[in-house]
Amino acid sequence: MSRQILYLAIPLLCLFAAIISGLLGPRIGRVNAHRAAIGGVGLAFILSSIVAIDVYFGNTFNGTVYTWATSGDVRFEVGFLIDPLSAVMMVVVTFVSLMVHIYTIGYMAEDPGYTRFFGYIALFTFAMLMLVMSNNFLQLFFGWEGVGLVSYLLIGFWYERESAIRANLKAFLVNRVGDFGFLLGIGAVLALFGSLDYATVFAAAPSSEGLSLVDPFGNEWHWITVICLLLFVGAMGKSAQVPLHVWLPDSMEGPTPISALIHAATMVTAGIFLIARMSPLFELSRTALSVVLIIGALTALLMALVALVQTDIKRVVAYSTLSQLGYMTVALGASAYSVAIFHLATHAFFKALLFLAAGSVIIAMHHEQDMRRMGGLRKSMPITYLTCVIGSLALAGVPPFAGFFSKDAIIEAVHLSTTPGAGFAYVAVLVGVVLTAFYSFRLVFMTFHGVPRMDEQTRSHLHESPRVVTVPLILLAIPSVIAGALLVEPALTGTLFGSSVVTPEGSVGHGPAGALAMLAHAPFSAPLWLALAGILVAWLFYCARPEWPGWVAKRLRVVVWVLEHKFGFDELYQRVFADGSRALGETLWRWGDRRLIDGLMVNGTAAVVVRASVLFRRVQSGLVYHYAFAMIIGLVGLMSWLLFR
Amino acid sequence: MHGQRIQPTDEQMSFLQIVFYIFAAILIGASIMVVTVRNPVRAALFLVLAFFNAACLWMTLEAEFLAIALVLVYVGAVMVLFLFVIMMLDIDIAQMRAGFTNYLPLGIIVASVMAGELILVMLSGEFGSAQMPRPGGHGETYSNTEALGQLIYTDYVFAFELAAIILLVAIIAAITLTLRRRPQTRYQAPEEQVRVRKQDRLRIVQLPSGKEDDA
Amino acid sequence: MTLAQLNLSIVGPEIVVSVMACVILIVDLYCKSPRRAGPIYPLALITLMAGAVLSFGQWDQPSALALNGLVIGDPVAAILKAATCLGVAGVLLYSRDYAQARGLWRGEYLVLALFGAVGMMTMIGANHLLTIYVGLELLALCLYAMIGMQRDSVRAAEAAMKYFILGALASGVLLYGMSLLYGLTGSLALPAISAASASLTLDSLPLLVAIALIVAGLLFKLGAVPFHMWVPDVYDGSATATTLYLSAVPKLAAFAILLRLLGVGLGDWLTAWQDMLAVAAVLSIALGNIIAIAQRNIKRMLAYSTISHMGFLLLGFLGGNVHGYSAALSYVVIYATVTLGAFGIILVLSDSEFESDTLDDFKGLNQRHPWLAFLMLIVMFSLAGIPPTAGFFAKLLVLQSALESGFVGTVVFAVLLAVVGAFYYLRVVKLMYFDSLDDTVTSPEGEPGPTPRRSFLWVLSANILLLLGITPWVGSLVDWLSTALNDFGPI
Amino acid sequence: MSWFDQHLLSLVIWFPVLGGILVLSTGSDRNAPVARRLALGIAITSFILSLPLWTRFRLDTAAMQFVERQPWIDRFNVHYHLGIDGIAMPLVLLTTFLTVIVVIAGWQVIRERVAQYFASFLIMEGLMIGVFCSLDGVLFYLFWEAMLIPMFLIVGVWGGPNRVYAAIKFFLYTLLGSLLMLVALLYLYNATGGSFNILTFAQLPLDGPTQLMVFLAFFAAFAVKVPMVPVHTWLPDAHVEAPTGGSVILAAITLKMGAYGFLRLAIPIAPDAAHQLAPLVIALSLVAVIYIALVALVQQDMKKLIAYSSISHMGFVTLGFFIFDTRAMEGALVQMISHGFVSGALFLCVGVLYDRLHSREIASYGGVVKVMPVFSFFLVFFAMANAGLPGTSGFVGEFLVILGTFSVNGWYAALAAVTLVVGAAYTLWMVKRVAFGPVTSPAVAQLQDLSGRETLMLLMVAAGVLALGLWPLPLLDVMHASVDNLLAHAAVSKL
Amino acid sequence: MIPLSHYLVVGALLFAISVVGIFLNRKNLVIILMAIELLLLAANMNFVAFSHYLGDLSGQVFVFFILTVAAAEAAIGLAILIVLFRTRRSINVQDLDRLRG
Repeated sequence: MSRQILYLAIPLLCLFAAIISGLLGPRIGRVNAHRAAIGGVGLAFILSSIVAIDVYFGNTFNGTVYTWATSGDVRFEVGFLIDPLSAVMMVVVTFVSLMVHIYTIGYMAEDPGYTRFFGYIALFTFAMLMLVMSNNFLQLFFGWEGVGLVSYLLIGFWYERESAIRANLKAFLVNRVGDFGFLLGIGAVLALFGSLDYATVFAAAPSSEGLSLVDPFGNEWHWITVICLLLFVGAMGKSAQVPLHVWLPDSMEGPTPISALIHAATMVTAGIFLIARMSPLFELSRTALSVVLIIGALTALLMALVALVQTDIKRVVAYSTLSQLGYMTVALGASAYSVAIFHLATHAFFKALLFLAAGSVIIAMHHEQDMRRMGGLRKSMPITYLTCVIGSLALAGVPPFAGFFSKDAIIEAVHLSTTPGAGFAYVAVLVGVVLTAFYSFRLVFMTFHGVPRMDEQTRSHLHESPRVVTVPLILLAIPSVIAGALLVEPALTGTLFGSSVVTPEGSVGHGPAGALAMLAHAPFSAPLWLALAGILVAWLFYCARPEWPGWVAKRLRVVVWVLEHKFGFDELYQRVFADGSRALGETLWRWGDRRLIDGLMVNGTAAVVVRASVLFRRVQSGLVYHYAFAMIIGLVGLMSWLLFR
Repeated sequence: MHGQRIQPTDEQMSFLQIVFYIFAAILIGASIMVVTVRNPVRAALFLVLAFFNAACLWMTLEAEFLAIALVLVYVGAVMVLFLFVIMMLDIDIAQMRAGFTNYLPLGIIVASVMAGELILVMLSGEFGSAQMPRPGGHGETYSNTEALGQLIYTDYVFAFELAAIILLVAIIAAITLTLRRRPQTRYQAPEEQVRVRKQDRLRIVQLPSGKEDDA
Repeated sequence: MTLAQLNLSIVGPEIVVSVMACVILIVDLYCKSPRRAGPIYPLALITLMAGAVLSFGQWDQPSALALNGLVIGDPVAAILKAATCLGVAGVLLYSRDYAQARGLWRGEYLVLALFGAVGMMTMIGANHLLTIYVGLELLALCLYAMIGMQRDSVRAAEAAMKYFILGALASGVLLYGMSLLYGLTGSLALPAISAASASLTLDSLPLLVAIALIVAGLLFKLGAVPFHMWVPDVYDGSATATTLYLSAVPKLAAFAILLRLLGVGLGDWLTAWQDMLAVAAVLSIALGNIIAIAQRNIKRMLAYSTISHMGFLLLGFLGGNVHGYSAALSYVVIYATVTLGAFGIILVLSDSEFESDTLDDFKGLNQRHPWLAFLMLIVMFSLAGIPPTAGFFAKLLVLQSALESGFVGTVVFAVLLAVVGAFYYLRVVKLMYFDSLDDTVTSPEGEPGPTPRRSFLWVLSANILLLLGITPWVGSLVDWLSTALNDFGPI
Repeated sequence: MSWFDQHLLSLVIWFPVLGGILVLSTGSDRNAPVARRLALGIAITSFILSLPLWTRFRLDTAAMQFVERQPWIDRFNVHYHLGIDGIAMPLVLLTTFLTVIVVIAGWQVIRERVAQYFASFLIMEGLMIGVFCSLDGVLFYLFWEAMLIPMFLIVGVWGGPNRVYAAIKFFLYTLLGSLLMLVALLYLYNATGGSFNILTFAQLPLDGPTQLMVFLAFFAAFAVKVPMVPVHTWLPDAHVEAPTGGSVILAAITLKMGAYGFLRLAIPIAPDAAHQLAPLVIALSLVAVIYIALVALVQQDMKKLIAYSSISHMGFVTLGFFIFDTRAMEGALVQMISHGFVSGALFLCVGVLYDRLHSREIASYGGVVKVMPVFSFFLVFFAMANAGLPGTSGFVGEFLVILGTFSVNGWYAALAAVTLVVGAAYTLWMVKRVAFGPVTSPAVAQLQDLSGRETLMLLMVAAGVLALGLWPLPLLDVMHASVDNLLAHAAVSKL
Repeated sequence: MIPLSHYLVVGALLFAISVVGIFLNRKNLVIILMAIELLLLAANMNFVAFSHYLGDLSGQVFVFFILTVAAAEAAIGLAILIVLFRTRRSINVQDLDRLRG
């Protein structure tokens, strides 16, 4: 029971923090607001760590907090499932969140929406915790939408910026497309299993494998595949997989801490988390896994390509996030669920780091985000520079940084996978490695090296960010370096997640299992060299030979054009879905509602009646012989009818 | 009922038949003239003719009192009233015809349809001589008037009283509708007459007596 | 034959009213005074009240014949006679100011109104074709004269003339039908006619024609299509006081003769007239409601509305059973009450120079006279048959009885047209409540318009609120009215 | 049962009606403050009066509770017969609750004919409750139609520029449907051999074609009221033109009367026809969900947008009913309550803006959050609830309906779930254009944030939305027995 | 032998003529009034004939009353005609069209 209170306390602390700082913020003042928020989230982090340790010792939990609703024979409940998977997620979420909170004090110091911001991120932490701690689909969906809501609010945080409020609407709607699938998936789960409880569903899943569903058109569907695909649509939305990725780059309109917290470290990984959670189901459907794999590979590759041509510092990081999410999805598709979560965790640290570093740069540059106007910042911002390089190395997968272990494990897992489409995925992830290394160091070189390209006034004011900014950077840099090495073994051997994630035989690989072994093996495997090659090319392009990029761009004009237009997804969606549905709505309204129903049927009837009225009225001519005539005709009519009927 | 029914002989019948057809033909002809003739005075006279013939037909039906009443009431009173009004209103007859013929065909069609149907029905057999034979005539002591009177003043006394009221209403209505009080005309004022007092009628003027003549 | 056999007490109300009418005629002769209202008005009211009381006293008596079978006294007659007297009294109450302002308020007018009432009561108690005819004519003659009495009005004269010609035509048709019926059955008394149905079937062509002619005549009296054309012109042309008289009360009598002739006399030949009435009902509802939409004059509008209401009334007769008749009875009683109220309001709003008879005169009434507007609102919703007004229950009853007799299509049609009808009633409400009293209306300083007599307003309100107020007790009313028809039939 | 229990429903119905008449009697606008206070007092009292309906409600039975039955029209066997079950009870409470809100909403805004305004609402409250409580056909019809009169006046007297058209359209549209229902009721009366008892109707064995006709007649009435496509066009007009309170009541309660009618009359009386025509109704519902949502997307007028959104949401309700699944039906019922709160609240929000700027055009606003943060908080909150965000009441209904539908037919569920996207699109796009962005005009810059009164009323609704979203169990518990009973009844063919 | 039907045919013809006469006449109200008299005559004709053939006097009594009423009716009709003429200076049927629509 006391544990239950502990579990309950973790999200609720964040919720209270959110309410106090967000709703009461204007009353209690800025300092108290951030104190409340940081206090709440910090306490949540500490408690999460305690829970994690507790779980490590085998004290898992699965229980109900309260019954949300009952209907028919189904009970909808709110409850917690505390197992290694959720414990890891809780720690990651609360830690990154805490860091972001602290960082925000500095980053948002001058913003009028300071307290509101704290309210949002604390609320976000609450929702994310509800998501990861859930023991059923309903609560999962609650958290899922909750984070979506906060993401919406935060992207549009600077509500006066047209681009921001466009982006947040877009993010919400694209996520809703995912939720569309997700909700139907939940419906399918309920229809098949009669319960939304994970444990019940997973227990029943193997026996339902052979069931199929016949739709009204006579097509036969494999139930589990239907469920998995629908759930994956949800994951695609949240984890920004192609083709539902379009919202994530735009979400960079939000303040940078948000980009770090939500759009890099936590929320976008919810989809990955979801599929890892659902691993017992996905394992039953090869079709679904194959789809996951291919979508993931496509995302990893295409987004990395787009990242090459971005000039906005945050967008580079954003596309890299997309690409890395693709990696995680690939891992899921290869049934290497634990690897995916492993990458999720390491990625959370170094991506948050990169974002915060980028944010630090942006503060220094007075909210200038274009890398073409930066350069040579390393001298004035040493800490930022250093931590950024660490993050980039981790991202590029250079040993012994965290990213190396997780990414290498993914590549290995794909290599070993027998899921249809694995061959393509393997090529994609290998190419991705080069590209990742290239664009991440392109960022580093363009920003911190070379000649300064900013205007005079900005340059004169350049200085390192305050401590509230740099401390989180440093704190995040530490796990970015060591987390991989620490976690790789338990993650790959399955001890980290225990039974909470299915680890099919041979999915993770029988290669070197320990961190040291992996490091030793690294020089003999392709990824390391590919990464280094990428870094080298970046150095050549942006430090040694700055004229090359322009030359290459000229030669590959078409390619660059395509990449700069991000493969045309945005335009397509804008034209087809946004404009299309508006045009359709307009047509339906004008023609359907106004012309056909109102014009023709409603007012038309009225008009006919009025016309008839005017017409019949003329019969009443006022002339008495007409009246008499009518009477006589009526009489003759009556008589004839009676006589001859 | 008074008197005995007497079966008519065939000769009488054939004579009656001739009389009937003659009067009926005149009646119909006169009626047609009433509604078609241009001059209202003539129309009224044709109506008088029609009434006379109708009265004769009624005679053949042994409704002597009604036949007499028809002539007395209608011809003697109502038609005179009609003529009186026609004369009084002095209407320009010349323009009274226009447009009449336009509607005549329609009128003829409607009339013939209606008359056709009615005649068809009347001749449909229910009222043939087989179904409803002509009853014999009444004896000489029979008085149609007396029989009617008996009925009217006993069985139909309520209707009779109502008829009286109707006539009263007609009187009131006709007077109120047509009586115009011209300012210059002098009327009796019964309410004033009743209310009158001696002082109003007779003013006693004290004349000084024994005065000398005015020159 | 003794006096007791005549059963004179049954015609007591008629006797009282007609005798008093004569008395008033004489009194009027001697009390004429332009300044004082004179005693005739209270006398007339007292007479009518006495008539009502006398009639009402008979409502629980068993049915009985009087005056050698010319007249029948039964509960329905008692109720209708009482309602007639009360209705006429109401008419007189409402008309007074209006008629005085127009010089109509003369002894003759009151006397004619009373004689009209006698005519109506005669029709109500009729058990014989002759009684029906005489009563009908008595009423009709009074009405012609009353309309024509507004001698300086071109419109009134025209209305009187039209009514006269068409009314006479209808009487002729009715008479002709009666003559055929007489020939076929050999009798003029309704029970005897009814008894003839044992031998006389509908194969008889003359019978069919007789029925057609009689139905046509009755439909004219009701004002049902296609014999309706006099209604709007007469309503419109008459002085509003007269319109009130001829629109409200005679419908009771018309209902009664319909009931007597069709229900008793021709009751066994139901199949012959049922369909005719259905057609007439449908046409009346349709035409009345549709043409009313185009009206700008509220009197004409109400006239067309009357036509449609008579269509609804006919629905009650379709079944040819007591159930339906009682529904129709409720309908006609409620209808008369509504109509009294409607014209009553028009009368209140009119003053000596101003005829408040166009729709625009009702604009913004809520601002001028919220109470009157509210009353008019009730009237309009009652006419439209919207609950909780009494008009709804009236419709409910007749629709139910028609449905019970299997006229589903007719009922659906009627109901759809009721929606059309609702439109023009709503328009009046709209004018009163939604529109404001703007420039179009004569009184610029928002002068309150005519101020009706307080007592008058009380009566008017009571009359109209009755429509709303009976809702909780509507059950008792309906039950009561239907018990009146419990032992209805030929004696 | 105590005397109080036996007459509680009558009390809840007639107290506000009599109260309304009392308010009316305060007369002219000079007494406006008295009228306001009196109205508020009556509204609150009737809300409190209605609370025992919940607390004394027995969850374990599907039978009618708080039954009151007295003969009314003997000749037709009409009874004054009241009673509620788990379907009706929440709607009664919703009505009494929202009337309080509406009275608060009209507090300062209505300056002309104040007494008449509040009286109309109070009278309407009683009549609407009467609809939910009636167990007699004539009584039901009486309340059903009588309610039109005050609504007609509210739209017409205190409405916008095009109010006359809207009011008349509203009235006639509804009347057309309900008269057909009247015919059906009369028909059933004859068929039962002389009873207007709705519960007797439900037991009446009817043959197939008859059921079809009866069902269609009811359908005409209820579909108009709900409203379903294609007889929905009165709603945007009426909503737009009505004063804020009118829109709230229209959206929150009157639409529910139509949906309620399906459950109380159409389905139990003609279950076979209901099953037979279910595909049609479902198709219309789905059309409502998608077609209307698309139409809502392009509206330029906030009220119109919310009105269309209402139609779309009511599509969910009818969908849930005609799937004939426990979850779907309960979901639909929750959706009814939730929609009452949410759409009502959105109309209140629009009203708040309208009171300030006298424009409902979306284009007139922009950047409102800058000057009205508290208001914008509520606006976003209710918008999210409208978009069906979990944790708000809007989610519960949609969720249950989609789940229930999926278990019957996945494609229906998929089509219904489109609302997740489009529903969010139109709602949030409106919010975006109204609340966010740069402050567009000096008029907007002058706007005052919510007054205490406005905050209070929005807060009350928000509390309801949140409570229902986080813990719908109590509400669902009320319904279980009745819904199960209804579905069991509908599952048994009468043929 | 004259059968009853022949009298009835006469009555029917009178009825048809008078009825048509009422609407055929467009100029003179007086003639319409006369047509009405004819109409009543048609009914009377039937009554008298039936009365005779049925051997029942009540038909004749009816006719008696019809005659009375008809006289009253004629008086009132003519009175209205005079009123109309005084206000309108015309008894042309076609002029009688103020009230319409």
